[in-house]
Amino acid sequence: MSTLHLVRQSAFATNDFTQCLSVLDHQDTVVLMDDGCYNLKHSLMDSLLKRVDGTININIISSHAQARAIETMAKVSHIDMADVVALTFNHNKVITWQ
Amino acid sequence: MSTLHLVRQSAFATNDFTQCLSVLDHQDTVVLMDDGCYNLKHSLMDSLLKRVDGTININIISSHAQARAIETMAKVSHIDMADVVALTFNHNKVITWQ
Amino acid sequence: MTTIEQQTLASLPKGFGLAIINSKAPFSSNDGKDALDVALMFGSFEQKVSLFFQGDGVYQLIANQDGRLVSIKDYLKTFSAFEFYDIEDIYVCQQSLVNRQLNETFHINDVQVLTSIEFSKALNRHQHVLRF
Amino acid sequence: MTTIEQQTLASLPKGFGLAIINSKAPFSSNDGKDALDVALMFGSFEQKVSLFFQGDGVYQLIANQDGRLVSIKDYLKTFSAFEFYDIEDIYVCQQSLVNRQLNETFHINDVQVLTSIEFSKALNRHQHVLRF
Amino acid sequence: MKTLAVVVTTPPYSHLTITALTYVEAALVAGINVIGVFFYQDGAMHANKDISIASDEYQAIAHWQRLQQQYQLPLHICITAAEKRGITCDSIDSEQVNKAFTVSGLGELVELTTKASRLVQF
Amino acid sequence: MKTLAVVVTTPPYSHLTITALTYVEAALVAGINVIGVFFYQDGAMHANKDISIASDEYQAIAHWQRLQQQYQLPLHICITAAEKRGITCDSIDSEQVNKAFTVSGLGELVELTTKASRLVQF
Repeated sequence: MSTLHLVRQSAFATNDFTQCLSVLDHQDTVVLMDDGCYNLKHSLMDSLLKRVDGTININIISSHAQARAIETMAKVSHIDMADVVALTFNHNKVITWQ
Repeated sequence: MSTLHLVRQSAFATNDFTQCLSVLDHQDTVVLMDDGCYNLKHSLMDSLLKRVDGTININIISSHAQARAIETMAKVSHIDMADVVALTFNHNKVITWQ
Repeated sequence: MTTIEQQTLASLPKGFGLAIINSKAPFSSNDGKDALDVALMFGSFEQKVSLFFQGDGVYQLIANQDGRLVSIKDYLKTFSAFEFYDIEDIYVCQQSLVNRQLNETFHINDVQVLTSIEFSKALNRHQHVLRF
Repeated sequence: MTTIEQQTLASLPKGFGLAIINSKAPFSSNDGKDALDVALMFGSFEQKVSLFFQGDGVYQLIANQDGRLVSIKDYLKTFSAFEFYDIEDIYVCQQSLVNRQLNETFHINDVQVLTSIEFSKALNRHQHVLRF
Repeated sequence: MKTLAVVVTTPPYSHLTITALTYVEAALVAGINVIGVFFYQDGAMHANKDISIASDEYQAIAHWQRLQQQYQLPLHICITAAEKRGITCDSIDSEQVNKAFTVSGLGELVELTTKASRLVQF
Repeated sequence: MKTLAVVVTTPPYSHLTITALTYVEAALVAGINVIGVFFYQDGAMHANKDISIASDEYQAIAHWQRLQQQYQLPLHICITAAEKRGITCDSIDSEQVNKAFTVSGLGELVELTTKASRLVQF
């Protein structure tokens, strides 16, 4: 039972991302979108990247990151909305953290 | 130039209270109202109570705390809305953290 | 229960039903009430629905609250109708309680306090998730 | 400047004008735009208004953003009109920048980066405060 | 003279609005000169005559109307915020605007702020 | 068959709604059977015919109408959420409801959820 997590809020402003991380399972996938893109620079992201040992897939929506002038990061894949649709059906369910 | 700070959000959910504390001056007064009442149990409150050396006045609206089943705390005064009105004019200005 | 009914239940996919995550405190937003309305509607259609309380959402379960003190119609009282609607799975995140220095005294019965891993596993047993 | 004008300015109370604290990121809520509309209206009435950026509000100042990539009309471009409206005092909280790993490259000039104490003192110089 | 201006940004169905109302009423009872309440952002929804809140819930709009009548309290809504939220404000067909509210612009907020000794936001 | 139901809780003037629209359109383009979009909470404001957003801003409502027409995409608004927000929904005088939207109740959300292989909330 894999889950796709859509993260839409800044972890610098609210604790929704913390809640997301607390239920994150291996095989799950995270998509940073809207203000969730800011989380790339949050310390929670460092611990997430360390923790995952490669099983959790982390993505960011290119246009959302670029609009916010957020630099890319090697371990995070840049995707578009068509990819999010594909991910929706590659996983068993979707949770939106907003 | 003293300021009355109206704190309306839970520090467990958002970082507004942190922002409030970062501009808090001695002579200022804090009123916990609405979900701000939950902050009584937040670790930020401990450091605030330690830091103030008695100059910063901390209050909570009784009915707002009681509705939420929040226990009282000796160092925090219980007030009502008429007191908030009085505080409004005892200070030079008001900042609402919501 | 007849054999046919048992088969019907057994034939349902393993991950089924709706999980609703409550993440907001009860008295400042309408999210708790809006989530409750969804839950009761699923219940009245005899669809499986489970309630999860996490983050500030755990404040919705705490005993001895009274919205009337702040002129709010207390929708929390309706939680006692869960049994009537066959809403049986009510989970609360232990870590969220601990962070907020809350003890496990709730205003409804049969709330299951779960560790983060158990909470995550319980969520995973559902087909769909909504979060308010 | 004539002597009379100088006297008028001098006779204004020390703590005067409006401080607007911007606390939200630019592209997910309308708060930034709503705060901007208030600021420009104060400017057009020749009332003193200063802008403060704190928390996620500091993202409103960062260079090289482009709302059009997400179909948002970029209200940030209007920040360049501040000079025209005599909005001269633009303060940003240094700690908020540091927390977010942002450098001090802004899309407008004359932004003053302040420590928390300086930020607090600058706020204190105003009569009224609104926060968005 | 203690003068107060209040800004309300929450909609009538938000519980946060109850706090704003309680505060304004407490100020009026204390004899404070509340020179006006300015409804901005989602606060503008207060002026929508068609809003129907369940009768057993708090009736924020009715309470604002009561304060307006009892204390001649000026209630201003921001026209831009209102139109964005589906309240038609043009003078001919303003049937949708609750008569207790005055349709204003942000200029009114400037005036209130300038005149008030205190400005409080909710 | 890949079936998708979508819940939208943000109002038409929120930029977050643009993301929801982009997602739904991407799903339709990919040939997913989007069985319905359910507008709940502030999302219900989409059906208010009187909403007027500045012409140079994103016209979320027009885009939903376009998707509805182009793909016969069912758009449901929750009646309780709508009435709370000033949209008169009774059948006789429903002039205020944008015709692209169907006035529904939460029962519709139950049906969409039960039928859909995926439920996504925005």
